[in-house]
Amino acid sequence: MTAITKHRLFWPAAILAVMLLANLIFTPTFFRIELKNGHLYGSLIDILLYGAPLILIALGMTMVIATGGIDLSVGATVAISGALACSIIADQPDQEAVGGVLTAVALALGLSLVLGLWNGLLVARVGIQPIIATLILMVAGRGVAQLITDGQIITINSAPYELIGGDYLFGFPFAVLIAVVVFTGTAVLTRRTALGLLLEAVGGNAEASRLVGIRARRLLVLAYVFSAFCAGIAGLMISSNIRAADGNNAGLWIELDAILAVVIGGTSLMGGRFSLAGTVLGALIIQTLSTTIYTTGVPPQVTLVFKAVVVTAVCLIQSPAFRAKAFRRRRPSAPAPAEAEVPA
Amino acid sequence: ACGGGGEDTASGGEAGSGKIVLGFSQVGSESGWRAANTKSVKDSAATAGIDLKFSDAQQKQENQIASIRSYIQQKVDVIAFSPVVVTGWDAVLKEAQAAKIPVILTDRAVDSDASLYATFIGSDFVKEGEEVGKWALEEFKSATGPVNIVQLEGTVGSAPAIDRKKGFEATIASNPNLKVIASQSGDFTRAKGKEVMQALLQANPKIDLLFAHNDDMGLGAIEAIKAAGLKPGTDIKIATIDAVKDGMTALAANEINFIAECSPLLGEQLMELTKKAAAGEPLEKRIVTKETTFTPQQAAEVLSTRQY
Amino acid sequence: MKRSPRETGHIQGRDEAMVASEQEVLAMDAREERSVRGRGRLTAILEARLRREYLPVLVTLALFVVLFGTGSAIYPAFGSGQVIIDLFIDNGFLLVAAIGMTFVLLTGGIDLSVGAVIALSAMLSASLVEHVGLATIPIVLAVGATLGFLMGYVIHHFEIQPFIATLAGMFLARGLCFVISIDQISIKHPLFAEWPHIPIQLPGDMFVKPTVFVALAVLGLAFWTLHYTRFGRGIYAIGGNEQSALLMGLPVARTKIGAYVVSGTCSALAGMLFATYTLSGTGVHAVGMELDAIAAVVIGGTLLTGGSGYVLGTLLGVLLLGSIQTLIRFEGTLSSWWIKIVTGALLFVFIVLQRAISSKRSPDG
Amino acid sequence: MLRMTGITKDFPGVRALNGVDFRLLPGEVHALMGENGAGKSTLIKVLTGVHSADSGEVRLDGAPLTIGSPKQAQAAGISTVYQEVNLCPNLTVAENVFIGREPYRLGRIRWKETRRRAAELLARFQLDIDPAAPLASYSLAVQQLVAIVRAVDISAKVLVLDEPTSSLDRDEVERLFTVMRRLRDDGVAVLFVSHFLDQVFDISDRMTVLRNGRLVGEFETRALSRVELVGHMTGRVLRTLEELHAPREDVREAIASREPVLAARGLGRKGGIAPFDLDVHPGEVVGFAGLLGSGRTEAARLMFGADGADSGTVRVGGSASALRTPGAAIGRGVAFCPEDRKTEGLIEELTVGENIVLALQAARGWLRPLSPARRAELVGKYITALSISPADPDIPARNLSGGNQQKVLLARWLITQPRLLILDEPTRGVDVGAKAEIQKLVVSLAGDGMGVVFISAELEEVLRISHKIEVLRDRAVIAEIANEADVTPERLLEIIANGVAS
Ligand SMILES: Nc1ncnc2c1ncn2[C@@H]1O[C@H](COP(=O)(O)OP(=O)(O)OP(=O)(O)O)[C@@H](O)[C@H]1O
Ligand SMILES: Nc1ncnc2c1ncn2[C@@H]1O[C@H](COP(=O)(O)OP(=O)(O)OP(=O)(O)O)[C@@H](O)[C@H]1O
Ligand SMILES: [Mg+2]
Ligand SMILES: [Mg+2]
Repeated sequence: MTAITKHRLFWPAAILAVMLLANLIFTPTFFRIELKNGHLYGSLIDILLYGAPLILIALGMTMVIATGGIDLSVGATVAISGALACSIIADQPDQEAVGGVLTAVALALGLSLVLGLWNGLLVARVGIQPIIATLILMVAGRGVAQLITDGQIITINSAPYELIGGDYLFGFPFAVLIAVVVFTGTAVLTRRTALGLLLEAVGGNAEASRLVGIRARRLLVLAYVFSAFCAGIAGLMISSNIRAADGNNAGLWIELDAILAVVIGGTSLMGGRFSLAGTVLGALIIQTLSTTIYTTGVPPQVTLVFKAVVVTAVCLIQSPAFRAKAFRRRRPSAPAPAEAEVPA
Repeated sequence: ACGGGGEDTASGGEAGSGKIVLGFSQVGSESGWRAANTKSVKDSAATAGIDLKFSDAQQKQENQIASIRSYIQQKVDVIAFSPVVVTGWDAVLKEAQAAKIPVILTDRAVDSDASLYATFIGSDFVKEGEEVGKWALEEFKSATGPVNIVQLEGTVGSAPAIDRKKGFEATIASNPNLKVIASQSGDFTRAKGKEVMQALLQANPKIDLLFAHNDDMGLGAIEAIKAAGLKPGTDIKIATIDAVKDGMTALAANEINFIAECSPLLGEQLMELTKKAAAGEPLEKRIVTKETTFTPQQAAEVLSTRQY
Repeated sequence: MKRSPRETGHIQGRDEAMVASEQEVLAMDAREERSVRGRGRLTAILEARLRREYLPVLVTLALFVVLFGTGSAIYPAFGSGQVIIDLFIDNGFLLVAAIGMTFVLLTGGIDLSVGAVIALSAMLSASLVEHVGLATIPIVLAVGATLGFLMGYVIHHFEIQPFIATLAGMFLARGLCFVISIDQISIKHPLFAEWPHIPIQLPGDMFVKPTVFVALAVLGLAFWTLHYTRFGRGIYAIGGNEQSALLMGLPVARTKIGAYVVSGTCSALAGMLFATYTLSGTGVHAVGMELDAIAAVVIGGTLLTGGSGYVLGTLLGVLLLGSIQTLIRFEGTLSSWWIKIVTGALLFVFIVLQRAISSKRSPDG
Repeated sequence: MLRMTGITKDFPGVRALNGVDFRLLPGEVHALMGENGAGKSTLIKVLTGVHSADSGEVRLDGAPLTIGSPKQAQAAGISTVYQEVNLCPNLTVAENVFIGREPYRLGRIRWKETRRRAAELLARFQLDIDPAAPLASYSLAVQQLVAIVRAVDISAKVLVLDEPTSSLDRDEVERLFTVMRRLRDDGVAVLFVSHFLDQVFDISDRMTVLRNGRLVGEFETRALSRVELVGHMTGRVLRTLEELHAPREDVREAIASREPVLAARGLGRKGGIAPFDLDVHPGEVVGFAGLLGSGRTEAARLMFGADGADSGTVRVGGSASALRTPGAAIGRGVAFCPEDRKTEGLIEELTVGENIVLALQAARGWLRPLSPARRAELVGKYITALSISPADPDIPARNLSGGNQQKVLLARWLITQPRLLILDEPTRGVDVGAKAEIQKLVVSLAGDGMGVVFISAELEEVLRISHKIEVLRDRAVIAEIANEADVTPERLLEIIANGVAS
């Protein structure tokens, strides 16, 4: 028991489980998954589907946060990537052509990489504080997205493109498959190679890392590029899901949700140790929270208060300091040593 | 009050060159509707030979106030703006009045005293909500059982969202069968519209009517309804507001059943009013834009001629 | 320093040389010789310090001057004194909020709730002032302080990361706005609608408004607090190294929570200034203003890691951001998206310039 | 005066203190002794309220005392210098001395007064530093002195010094002792921790010995011999340290005739160290001797490329170039163990194992990770070789005691098998036994052909193992002397004072 509660993923997982169960009380059909029109359908699938872009962005954000940085520009990157892909597809004579869609996707992701490189160079080369370096792109990037779409919503009709974020492969949402692939890829990349260790070292103590010969700058740039890449994919997903690019609103404020997901997942904003699985759980918690708000009918005007309460509660439960204090209050007499370790 | 120095000589040819200078402060660029609105104003100004000074408040009232002040300082001939919020314009309007610059409100109203501005041209959000309400009453007048309505609201706290909700809910109150069973904000966006609708569909097995505060949310919701294996416009009736091109297309395809128009094309009317105001002619206090409502048949007819 | 360290060292050295062995005397002589040479080094250290510590602020000042010069060269009306005064009038609330943010950033924290608390305060002011009049001011300040306290408490005692705790605070404050009223409330009460708007004439056909003095008073107060009180020095100490501050016996809990209370109170005051400026209360006010505040503070030379920065830099940061806006407003032909792009580009130019100039000789260079 | 009884403190997985009794009398200097990880620092932290004890009682002047925070400890009259320098680097020296107690008048801090008083206090320690300069601009040793100045000035009843002398040279130590004696004579109880037996026997009146978190006993210093003390600390009988002797002349010559692993020519950095030449040959141990701030650290950092040099070249195995980055140096087989392990060495959050493999992994690049098995093997080997305790590679490095952290850093570099190892104060805070181990290790590494640069504030130590010694003063290398039999610490000091001439 002690071993389980001590696992770093225990609390995020427990919270997610509790939230899902709470939904069951309000919506008895919440856990039902059925086959409709040849694809899976149900609230849980929705959570995964709509959570997929957030998971992706949060994964990228995890890398950046591990280095002790932060990336505010992901929302803008989401908008730019979607806008570019859709505007290219919209200009094509045959929107259904797979080749054209692939070109659009490649160009959009390419541009995302450039944006990540830009952030990375500002942080690692010029030495600007990450929050400000990425704020530049956050402000200007949205302008760029609107420039691409001319402020309009670009609607497209392209089945191949729709697959990315809105359609199903073998009845399973393709977006979720992408998220799974990216998650696995990231996990392999960081944990099967030494990348994760080196990132954590840089985030934990930059000067010490420099003195052991880690080329921190490259890693920093890499982290920002990866973050932008994930945001780029998420941008494609979001636009594909509604078959339209909305340069104004796509990914608006998603950076805050992503950061929240990372932190709920147990990664510290100070950098250092990171947990990819925790991030995924964090993103699912946030998406479940949104879905809960919609399905249980929380009135729109108190939505934010509700969100504040839940976020606070989630963070408090996660905090060892809080649990230790709450625990001590309940049990004033000194507990046996073995039990005393539980809150730690 | 430019400290006597530099009477905006370089900042554009005003009275001297005979061209009228119009300072226009836009709310922002939050939607396609807004972009069409901006474009209309810019194009009409060019056609009408009016020198337009444009600023974008990025959704912030403080920016808009600062812009208007800056127009006053730059001594433009006429000021026009689409207020971000309804309230809080007295002070700056008084300043404009003191500087003898007529002010035209576009698109959205303010709650200041009518003597402070020259005229207000734009839609009436409450009326738009009422139009949809009236249509719903008509559409479901023969319904015997309860009619389950879900509403996709606009951004919480924004004027169109507040007013459209008010107008709609007040109108349908006359028929107790019509009941709003769920109302959530979709932030006026397609993505949110789809996501929220998907969740509402899970929670509410029987929905008869969807009222979305704008086309975009309605279009998103259509996707969600399709994903749930239902037929939009048939299994669930849909009514929206705006009448942008994508919305009209869906309406013509019978996926939406009713749209109340909210026209962004104020440009031409605005320029006429600007000229009059600059010439000192008296203006009507309230000019409602020419707006209408559309059914699928009407949509099919006008679709080819829609500009936005 | 009045006495030269050399003398002091000498006298004291003899005093304490009770157990002076021969080696010790030798070593001491060596030390004295070092102190003689040390003179040159000392001034060098001092100069280096001047440059390193105040440079970001000075660079921001220089950039501000350059920006203003360029502005007036392009648009003659831009260069007037009134435009500068307007910067203060139009950005007073941002200045006050950014000052509060400076306290928090100096401790190494962050406060994302600023914009929402501003909205909440404006909302509260709007709905209260008709009923309680002047008492609105203390009530709103107390609400801001309480929110700040709660966030600080959670951050310190439950070790919740500031980013997250204040993000929750942001949700809460903005949510409360809509709970108070979903509608927009307009303000007609003279406390907000008239008194703060009385223009005060200055020589040269210029005028200021009373709100400017409020903002400047807050600036002065903040400067005094940060540099002349134990609380203020504690804030720098915590930003330098919280663990050390604790071990040195500083009241870390009180100081850290205090920083958030200051920020909450400043946001509340900023909210009231905002209310006087916009004469309205609504939940959609001041969205994202925390980012403007953070940007202003950081451009003013404060490090987000804490412990280093000056509130005067914050003033310059606010003015710089404000003049970018003014410049764009004077330009007046940009489309909505170009405004964003140009804002971002100018931000980029200034941050990079500032960074490039002030870090000419950084150790990692 | 102060009595602690039955103190027990558990950390997850370790019982750091187990029923320890401790008493401190007024007017005595009391040494707290024990090997690395014995629990000295933990006992001090329990006393000052940083950690709360799981059980046990503290009484001050007979009255029970609950101390919840260092602040309360200070208020109760206990002032402390902790093992790792714990000051704020961003504040000025004067502020660090006075923060929390600044002179106030008319609601504002009197800065002039603060600086004046700080200058006075610093002068008492003959520290010629600018009280208005940020602390970060001074070396670790100076920072340690400032921490002491602060604690001494606060001191009311009890002064606690946890390894205050670890990076001080003997001059500074003597000055500190003078102050300690004076305080003792004024009736202050002084608690002192050090791994330097000479110092302990010099200053302390009584001592308490801990081993593995348990109390071994309390002893009168006069009645105890060194061998006995070490026996109590380690539980074993001491093997003499004197096994190591200054290397013989023929050996030195043989070594000097080899191709140097590192040859620095005119290497220097403005404001850091004047240009100097240095050859390090394979198998040679080069000692750096000098007083505080003489530039030893600066010189070492230039040889490693940790700072960019303004002038000169370094030739490491082949081509001559200025080393621009640590990476370049590591690539050529140079390793550097910095003196400030907390900020420049350890990554506290990572585990012991991860810290140990970090340099090797960085050199291999991220694409070639060590296999888990290989990693476990290497880590296990060095944990045993350096007797790092607890011997668990998976606990965060921050949980190790100071001395053990130092060993982790050593392991990190040894694992890369460098050709040249630069050690800046590697024996800082390391206990007698381990210190001897490290010295032996250095000698044996050199025996295997590694070049070593060895920096230590302890001249005896430098003399014991170096082949040649660079003497530094005022940020310049003033002499290079061969370590012949007649070179004594006294002679080194003389050279530092007068140059080689005499
Ligand atoms: N915060 C902590 N968490 C877990 N274990 C700790 C912590 N601090 C100390 N320990 C453990 O407690 C034991 C005692 O450590 P302590 O620092 O008191 O040793 P010490 O006697 O001061 O040694 P040194 O001479 O090396 O400084 C060690 O085993 C150490 O690993
Ligand atoms: N007693 C002192 N007075 C003034 N400055 C000092 C003194 N001691 C050290 N410094 C400063 O500390 C800085 C670091 O010097 P450096 O680290 O090279 O010294 P070091 O020889 O390694 O000595 P140590 O490591 O023992 O402190 C230098 O910038 C020097 O100015
Ligand atoms: Mg210790
Ligand atoms: Mg040194």
